[in-house]
Amino acid sequence: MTRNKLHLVLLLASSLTMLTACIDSSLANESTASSQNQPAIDIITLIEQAEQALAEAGRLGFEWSVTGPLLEVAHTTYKAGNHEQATTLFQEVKLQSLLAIEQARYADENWQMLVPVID
Amino acid sequence: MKIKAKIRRDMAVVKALAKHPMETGLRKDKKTDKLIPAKFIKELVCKHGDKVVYHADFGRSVSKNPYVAFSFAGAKKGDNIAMTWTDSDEETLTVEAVIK
Amino acid sequence: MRKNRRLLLKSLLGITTMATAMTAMPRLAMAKWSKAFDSSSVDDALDDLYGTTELTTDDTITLKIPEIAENGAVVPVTVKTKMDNVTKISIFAEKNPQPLAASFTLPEGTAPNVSIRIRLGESQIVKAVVEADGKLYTTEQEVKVTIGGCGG
Amino acid sequence: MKCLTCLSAMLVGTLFMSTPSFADPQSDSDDVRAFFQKRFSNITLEDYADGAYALNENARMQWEEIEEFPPYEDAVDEGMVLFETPFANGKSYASCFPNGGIGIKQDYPKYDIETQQVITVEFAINQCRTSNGETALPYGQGELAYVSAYMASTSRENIIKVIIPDDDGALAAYEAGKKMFYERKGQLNLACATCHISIAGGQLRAEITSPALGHTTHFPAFRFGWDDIGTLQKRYAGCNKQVRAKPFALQSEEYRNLEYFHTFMANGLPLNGPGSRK
Repeated sequence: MTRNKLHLVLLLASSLTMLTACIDSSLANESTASSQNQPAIDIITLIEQAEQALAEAGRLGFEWSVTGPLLEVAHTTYKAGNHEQATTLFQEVKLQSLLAIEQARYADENWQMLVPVID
Repeated sequence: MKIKAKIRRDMAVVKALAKHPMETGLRKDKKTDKLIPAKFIKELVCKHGDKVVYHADFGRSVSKNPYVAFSFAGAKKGDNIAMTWTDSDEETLTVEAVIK
Repeated sequence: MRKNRRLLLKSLLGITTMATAMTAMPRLAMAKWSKAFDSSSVDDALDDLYGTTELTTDDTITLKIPEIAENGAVVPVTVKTKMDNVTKISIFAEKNPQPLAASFTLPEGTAPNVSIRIRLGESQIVKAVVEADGKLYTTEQEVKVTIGGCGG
Repeated sequence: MKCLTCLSAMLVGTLFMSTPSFADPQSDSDDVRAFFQKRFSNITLEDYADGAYALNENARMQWEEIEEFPPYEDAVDEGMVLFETPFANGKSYASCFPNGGIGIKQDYPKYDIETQQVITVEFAINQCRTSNGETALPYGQGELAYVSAYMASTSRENIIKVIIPDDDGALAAYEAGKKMFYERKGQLNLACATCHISIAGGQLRAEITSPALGHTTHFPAFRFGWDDIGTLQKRYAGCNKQVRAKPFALQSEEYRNLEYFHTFMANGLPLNGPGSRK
């Protein structure tokens, strides 16, 4: 089990390192801000942002399979009154969706990198 | 159960694929988390006329939808063979085939 | 392979016309299913099946089984031998909960050449035992069972 | 581990592949072939119809053993019965296809200029049903997959001959499918091409990744993992999930375009479906 977890962390870390480099600075600032416990945006706005981002990722055809289920968990947690944990979860949904959107943008510009070329 | 039998070099070559879950009794139902009761073929017999030409006993390590192949002498094209399995619930099925 | 497949296609199309009669028949009164199939060790199973655990290694027996199993749930095995007077062939998977997988009783006229597909829960030694002229001969092979990536 | 392997493969991949200019389908296909020919010089074009089994003798041996008495025969038989059973209006599947639906799979997917879309065999099966007053069937497995499997079985050994007509829509559909094939997506950030071109023949845990060339020859396929026969697009959805990307609906425009590109690549290969896969 721990191996699985480690695996997951590695995967997450790798997707993050691959993608965060490309994410524009405003986004980066925002995530730094929230991690430093500065006044967080209220949860209603966060939910809206998370859902909008997810919908956009879906529209682009780049939604991750794990994000939808995570959103459900976030809502359940929120309804159960556990707002702190729900906030973390909604943030994760938002982050994953923004990464997916970035992936779509990156793919649009760079998909031909994987096309084999014969010299 | 599907049977294919044909004569090759004086021998009747028989191949059969039985449809059976071959539950070991050790597998859990993913939804209920309860063990699925054992149900597996214990015995598979092939008769050519009255003669038993093949008798296999199976344990729980035989794959789902068991496949067997064997060959026997003394049969000719057009002969009938009958294969019968019996499982751990004493259910039984006999299927006949013509040797081609 | 392609030729095989053409043959296969023919048999595919012909198969529904193949006479298959399905009848429920009373259980055949044959040799009793051995409690060896319930034994949790190879030795116990051998003892239950043959009344002895004494085996002579004989590498002329062909045990055709993959060294690396594509799919542990469906591992093709063939056991054949050129020995005369073979009466029984059995197959053991050492590390399965009940090692005895199958035991074939071969009347006179049936070739000592049997195939079956078995399950292997993990990498292990698979053993074939041939009974000929009342004596037991064996050969074995290690089979690696891999846990799938994405294909499985 | 898998992730590390993939990562390094991606890095290597980026090093030896440069950005090509826009190309026409035929030269795309030539390039893919040349690439594979260079990587697997001892494999003939026809061998690619056998997928990963062309690359590994041990796996191939087991596959051939399974094909001795393949697990999909029941499905094909059932497919034949379904295929021949008339609809409520008295017509049957045969009335919807050229040559009565027999031996025609090598021509699919087709591009329909009139409706400006790609028509796969499965899509056509449901079109046939609905135009004859029957309900559409699920696209992944079950009856539709059996009918498709039967149709595939009557087309075995036929040489794939997918045509891209001289039409902007057709070329656009092909290009869209091609783009999807090469786009990285999902949480694992992998493209179809990562596993099935860049590192094809390499190992992902216990798997040998199969070359993209020849993928489409043996579908619908019986996969032991599915325990049933299933369609190519069911596999697409599975692949998407495996890289943790949300799959598209089966027979969506996206997947039909992908199948168009994917099958065009296999032109000239013999059909050998249905096949069994682990």
